Amino acid sequence: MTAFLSSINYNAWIVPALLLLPVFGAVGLWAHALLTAKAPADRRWREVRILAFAFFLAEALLSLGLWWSIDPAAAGWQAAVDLPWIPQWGVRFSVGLDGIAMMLVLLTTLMMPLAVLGSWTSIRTKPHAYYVMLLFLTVGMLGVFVALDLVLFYVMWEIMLVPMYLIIGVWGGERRLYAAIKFFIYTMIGSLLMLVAILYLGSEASRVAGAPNFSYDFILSNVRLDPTTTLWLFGAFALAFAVKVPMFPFHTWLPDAHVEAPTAGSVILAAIMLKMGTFGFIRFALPLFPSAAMNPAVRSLIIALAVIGIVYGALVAMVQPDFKKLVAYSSVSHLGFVMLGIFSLTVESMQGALMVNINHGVSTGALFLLVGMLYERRHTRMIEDYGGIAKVVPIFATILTIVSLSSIGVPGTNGFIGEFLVLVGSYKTQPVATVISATAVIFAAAYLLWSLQRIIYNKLSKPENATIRDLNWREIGLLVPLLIAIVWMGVYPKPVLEKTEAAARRLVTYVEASANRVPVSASNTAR
Amino acid sequence: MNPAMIPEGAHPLAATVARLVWLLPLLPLLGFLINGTLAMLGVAKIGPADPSANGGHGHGEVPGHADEHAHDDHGHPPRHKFAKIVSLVGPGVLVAAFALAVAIFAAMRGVEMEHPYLLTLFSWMPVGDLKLDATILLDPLSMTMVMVVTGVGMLIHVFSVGYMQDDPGYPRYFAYLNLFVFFMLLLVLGGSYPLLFVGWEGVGLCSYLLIGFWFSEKANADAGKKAFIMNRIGDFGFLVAMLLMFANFGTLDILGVAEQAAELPMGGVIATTIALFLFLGCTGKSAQIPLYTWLPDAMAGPTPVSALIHAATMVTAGVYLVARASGIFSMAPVAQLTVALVGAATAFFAATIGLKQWDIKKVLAYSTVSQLGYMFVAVGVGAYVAGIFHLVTHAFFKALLFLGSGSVIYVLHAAYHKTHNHDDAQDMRNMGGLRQYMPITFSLMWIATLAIAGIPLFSGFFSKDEILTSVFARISHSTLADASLLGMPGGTVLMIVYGLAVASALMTAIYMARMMLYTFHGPNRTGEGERPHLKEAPWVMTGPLVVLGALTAFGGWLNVPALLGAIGPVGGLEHFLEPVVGEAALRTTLGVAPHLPHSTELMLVGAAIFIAVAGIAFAVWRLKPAALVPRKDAPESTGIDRVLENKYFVDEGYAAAFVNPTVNASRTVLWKGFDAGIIDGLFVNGSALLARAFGWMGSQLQTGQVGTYAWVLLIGVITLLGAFTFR
Amino acid sequence: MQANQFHSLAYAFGFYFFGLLALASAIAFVTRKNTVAAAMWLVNVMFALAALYVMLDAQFIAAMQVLVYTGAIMVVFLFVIMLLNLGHPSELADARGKWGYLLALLVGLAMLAEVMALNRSRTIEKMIPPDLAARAAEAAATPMAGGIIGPVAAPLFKEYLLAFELTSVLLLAAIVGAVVLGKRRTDAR
Amino acid sequence: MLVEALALSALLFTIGVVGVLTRRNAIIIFMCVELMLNAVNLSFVALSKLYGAAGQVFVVFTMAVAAAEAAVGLAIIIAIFRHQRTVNLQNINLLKG
Repeated sequence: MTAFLSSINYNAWIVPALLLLPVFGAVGLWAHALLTAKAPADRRWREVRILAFAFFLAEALLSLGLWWSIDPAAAGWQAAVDLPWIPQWGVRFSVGLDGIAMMLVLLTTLMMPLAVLGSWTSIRTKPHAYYVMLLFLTVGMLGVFVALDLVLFYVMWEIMLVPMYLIIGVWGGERRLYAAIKFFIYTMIGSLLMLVAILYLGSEASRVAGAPNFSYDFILSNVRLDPTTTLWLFGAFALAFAVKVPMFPFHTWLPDAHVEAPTAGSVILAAIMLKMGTFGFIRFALPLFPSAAMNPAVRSLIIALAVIGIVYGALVAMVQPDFKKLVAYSSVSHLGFVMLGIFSLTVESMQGALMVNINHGVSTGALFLLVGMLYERRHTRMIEDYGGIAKVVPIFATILTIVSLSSIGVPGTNGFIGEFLVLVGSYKTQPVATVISATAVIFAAAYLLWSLQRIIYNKLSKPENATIRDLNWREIGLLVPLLIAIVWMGVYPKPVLEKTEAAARRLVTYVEASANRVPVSASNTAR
Repeated sequence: MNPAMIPEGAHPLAATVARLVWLLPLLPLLGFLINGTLAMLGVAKIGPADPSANGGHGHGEVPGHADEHAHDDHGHPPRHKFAKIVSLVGPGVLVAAFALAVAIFAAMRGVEMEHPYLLTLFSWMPVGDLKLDATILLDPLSMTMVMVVTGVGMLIHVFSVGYMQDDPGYPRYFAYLNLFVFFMLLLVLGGSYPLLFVGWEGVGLCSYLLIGFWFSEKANADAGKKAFIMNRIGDFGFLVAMLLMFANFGTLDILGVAEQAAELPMGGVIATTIALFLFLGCTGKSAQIPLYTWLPDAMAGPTPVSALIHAATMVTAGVYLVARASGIFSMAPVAQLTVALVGAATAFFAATIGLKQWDIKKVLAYSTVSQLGYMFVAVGVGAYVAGIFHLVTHAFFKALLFLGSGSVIYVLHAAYHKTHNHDDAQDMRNMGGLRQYMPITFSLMWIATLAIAGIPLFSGFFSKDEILTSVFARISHSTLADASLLGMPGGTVLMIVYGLAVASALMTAIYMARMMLYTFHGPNRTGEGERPHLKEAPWVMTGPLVVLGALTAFGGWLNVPALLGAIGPVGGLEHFLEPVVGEAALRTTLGVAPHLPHSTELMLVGAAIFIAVAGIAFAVWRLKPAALVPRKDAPESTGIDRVLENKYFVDEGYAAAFVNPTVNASRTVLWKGFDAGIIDGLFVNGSALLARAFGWMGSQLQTGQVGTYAWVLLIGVITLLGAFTFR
Repeated sequence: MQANQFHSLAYAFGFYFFGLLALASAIAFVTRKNTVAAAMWLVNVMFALAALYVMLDAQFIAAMQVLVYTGAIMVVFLFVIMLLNLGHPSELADARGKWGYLLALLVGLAMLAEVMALNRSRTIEKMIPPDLAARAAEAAATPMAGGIIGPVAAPLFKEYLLAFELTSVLLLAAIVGAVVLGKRRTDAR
Repeated sequence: MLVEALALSALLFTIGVVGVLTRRNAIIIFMCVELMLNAVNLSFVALSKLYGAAGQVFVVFTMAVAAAEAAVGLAIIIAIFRHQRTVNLQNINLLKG
């Protein structure tokens, strides 16, 4: 496989190809919309979804080669491409991957077709626009993971905002406008500060280089800032990422956005977009400002917020009457684990954080898909409207149970591996926070099993639930890959862990080494 | 002990059938996959391509398979269409596993087992300093457990074929049961704590699924959920213990940890903390105070499940864990005292509740809690062999008791079914005089009762006596006696433990005799209509009972005490387990084998026998089965009876103290108050409101009157000019 | 600035005469109720200003003032006033109350005061080149090259050519806009 | 004469402002605006003696703009009058959204 990929020079063109294919897809869909303008709406809808799915599938298949072509242990960026973009400002189209980014790229490209399949029948209004939005969203998300130029990164970061805003605002539920605007403004406030920080970094870099420069690598190795500035810049970056993660107390956009978004929107939000926040911390906030991130006060603050998020998210999830909201709050809890893992800064916890990242994408994505399927049948997300449906929809109930167990973190599923590694690693540096976080294993079981019981167990008390139809082949087919991932990563996580090991280790050693370069007293007086 | 020192394959077992040990857990897993597939095939009805097109709007039509489970069903339900294959596969994999286990056991008897046999299957979690492999650890301790799990498991699987035959969820049941055995084997064979934890949580999961097997009843689903969450509280402890181990030892392999633990200071903080957190895990899994309340509720599951999971195997995992981690526990006398004290307290407390239960399975459940307490007393005082010994004999007699009660319930249920009666088939007040209808079950259950009560020569006598003797022996001259718990000298604690253990032995004899009297003796209290239908359960169910009866009667010969050396080989199990727990046990007793004078030992044995006999005699003397009335005619009990019948209101107390405040605080304070109120209401929507307020103020200036605009413009001009002028 | 290089009595008289005339006409203009009368007073202001332009050596602008403002713009105003027949009493009572007047007067005075103060303040001083007096003298002494129009035309068609051409576009747009706006819609109602 | 010209310019401008503020007749207000433009023109011309002919060029542009403004503005007034039968600005609040 590796030989074949290098024979077609795969690494040289894959990243631009992945970014361009969705754009071509969008053009293709637009052409379809123009060509079939007179056709009956039903036919157009049936055709466009197949067309869109084909593009997403092609994207996924295309990206699969990364698994073999990327050498996770190599020091430099893999599959890197560097082209001039806006030479006057020194902005370059500079992209590349390491093990961490590769896993997230694969997560994105592989989740997207499933998300499309998940909304196969539910999106009937303006289908062309919907799929075009999904395609653009893909570009933005992939762009964030591959960007190695700060301006390119920012552009991609904002690009993905608009399609998601429209997906929620146009195809969402009853309070979609409220949710969409909340999502947009929340994210925007954070990212504007980040823009300021990026511009500052760029100007510093330009001063050092003598020419405009926004290159990540250049800034990383050449720009040296005084502690106060570092703190401010870190704060600006951290706020943008913290909103996206979302960390407590910046999380309240998430339940609304999740609840109102259509199924595919929720899936993408949970599975991929939340990962941008944590990825941002890993790729930018930590390595660029190690002294600020490792400043005892800052670090304790973030760890504290992560721990609060873990416990708080779980407790609030427990009392949600709306299943989608429950899953949304559970995301707050899970992402808290990721943040704890990242800021504990040990190889184990970092690896665990990356694992939780992917696991959360898989299992929460699957949960949202399942909720969407149930919603399509009964048009309610309220837990109390169900009960006892395991007898009516046994396949659904089985899959929901397995996915919930994964989300709870039962050993044998992927959820356990991630949480366990985070806890094991974090305990070395943050024992108290880790022990508090570990209580989430109790709360997670409480909220998911309780809701599981109220949805699929108990007596079948509502007659309208007796006629729900079980999953069809399409739905089973789209869930099976997720189930395989859940079990595979739970039983044999080594291949995944290997991909990110080197990058995680590099990050940890780099941050530790650089944080110590600035004496602690200096960073203390900076406060 | 160092695993690194023994190259793989160099172990004498590597050349034997033991290298197939990985097949042991795999066989039940295979059974699970087959049965699970059949279960899905049996119920699955693939939905229409467009889910929203139809369904969800119709009313009234209830699909056939949504009927209530067989136990509430009136027409005789047809056998499941895959029943034959399932009956073959489900118990079949267990028979195969048991056969393999016997073969490995035989191989193990043939070699010197100084070192455990490690078989690394694949690299599991290689992360940073953490090098976790999926390793199977085969040593006498895990072998003993494997024999119990596969052996008793096999018998219960066979029993289940009869017990569950009419259930519509038949394949699902066997799928869960097989999965349980898989995880249980993983638990006992896991070579590292995380792998053990996988099994540990996996059995909890299967327990959850099986307790809630008839999930259409809310009570059953509740019980399953409660079991899982209670277990998770314990698992939290286990998890923290693992974190501590990794942080302090840098490894999570069982052998590596044991090796490192041996170098810790005696009674140090690290060992004590790890041991206490591990024990928190045990209190969850093995239903000890304060996490025991799930086990009685777990009786909501099918009775064979209660026998297998909630009596013979899973709940004893905590005892196994303490024995497995004996290296750590023996370094922490304070933790050991805690274990022993909690065990004794649980034994006593559960026994008092058991005295007044009317549900036959609840009596057995509290008896199980009580007996588990005994085992913890044993492993707590460092008598690991005694604990494991009691674990084994308890697996025999408690499985027998549960399966026997299962037979009774099955027969009674079938009778009620025929007469369309809806009385409780588990309430002893509805039984009575079953001796004449079910003579085999009757006699076998008496054997088990005598065993659990501690009548000599039955298995329970040996193990229980060994526990009591061990506790007594350690009151002086042991690390425990030198330590102190909460300011109380260890010797005193051990005396309290001994006293509680003896008292619970007395109560055990009483409540077991009470159960037998009410169930099998006296007049028959089933209705006239049901009486003709009462008969012995089919042989597929009675057969396993007979085997268990034999084991119960003669299981004591596994480890005959030196005192009774005349009747058989002395200390078989002791010698077998010596390589695993011997070192740790000796550490507790300060390097010398505990030894009591012959006379003292004889006195202790005599006292134990006296207590057992006295208990049974007291029950026979005081309890009058003839005076009982069926449940529906029974008066409300009062006073201490009521407290005991309601289990000291512990469940209600927990609900009021922990569950409800957490849920209510989460809802009102955290969600509605903080999340929706402060963050979202005040900050998020508040800032939006502020912006809108400013916007509204601005909009009020937009009168549309050009004149006003001119005024405003001019004021602006004057202000600007003024700013320039007076700068 | 006290040193006035180019004064003669007649010049000064003319300057003050036309200045006061412009002022008086302007006051009369804003106080007339009758629209036509107001327009005529405004025409008067413009003529007076044209005269001032001549005295300030901007003869070309003065001509333009008369031609464009007085001749074209004000005529259009008058034309519209008459077209709309804005003579009748309800339209005449258009001024605000006396508080409005007072306030407007105050605002006006305040602005005037500010402008005057600004003239004397350091801000303006900084803007005035230090060699202002010398330059003024020099400007007075050097005869204008290219006659009267030359100095205006040269920058207009060199530096400001683009702006000048754009003005034509603006005017075209204004014409089109005026036609569209003024056209009576045939399809409406 | 420069100071006098600038003072006159300021006075005329102020009169124009006061007119805009006090009158309600759209045409009069419009004419007040023209007066203000003229006042500014006067400043330009006066200062062009100091700074060169660019000031006069600017006056030419101002006139062009004023012409365009008058054309469009008056057209608007006519359109409004057709619709509302008044040019009293107090009765017109089309700007209010």
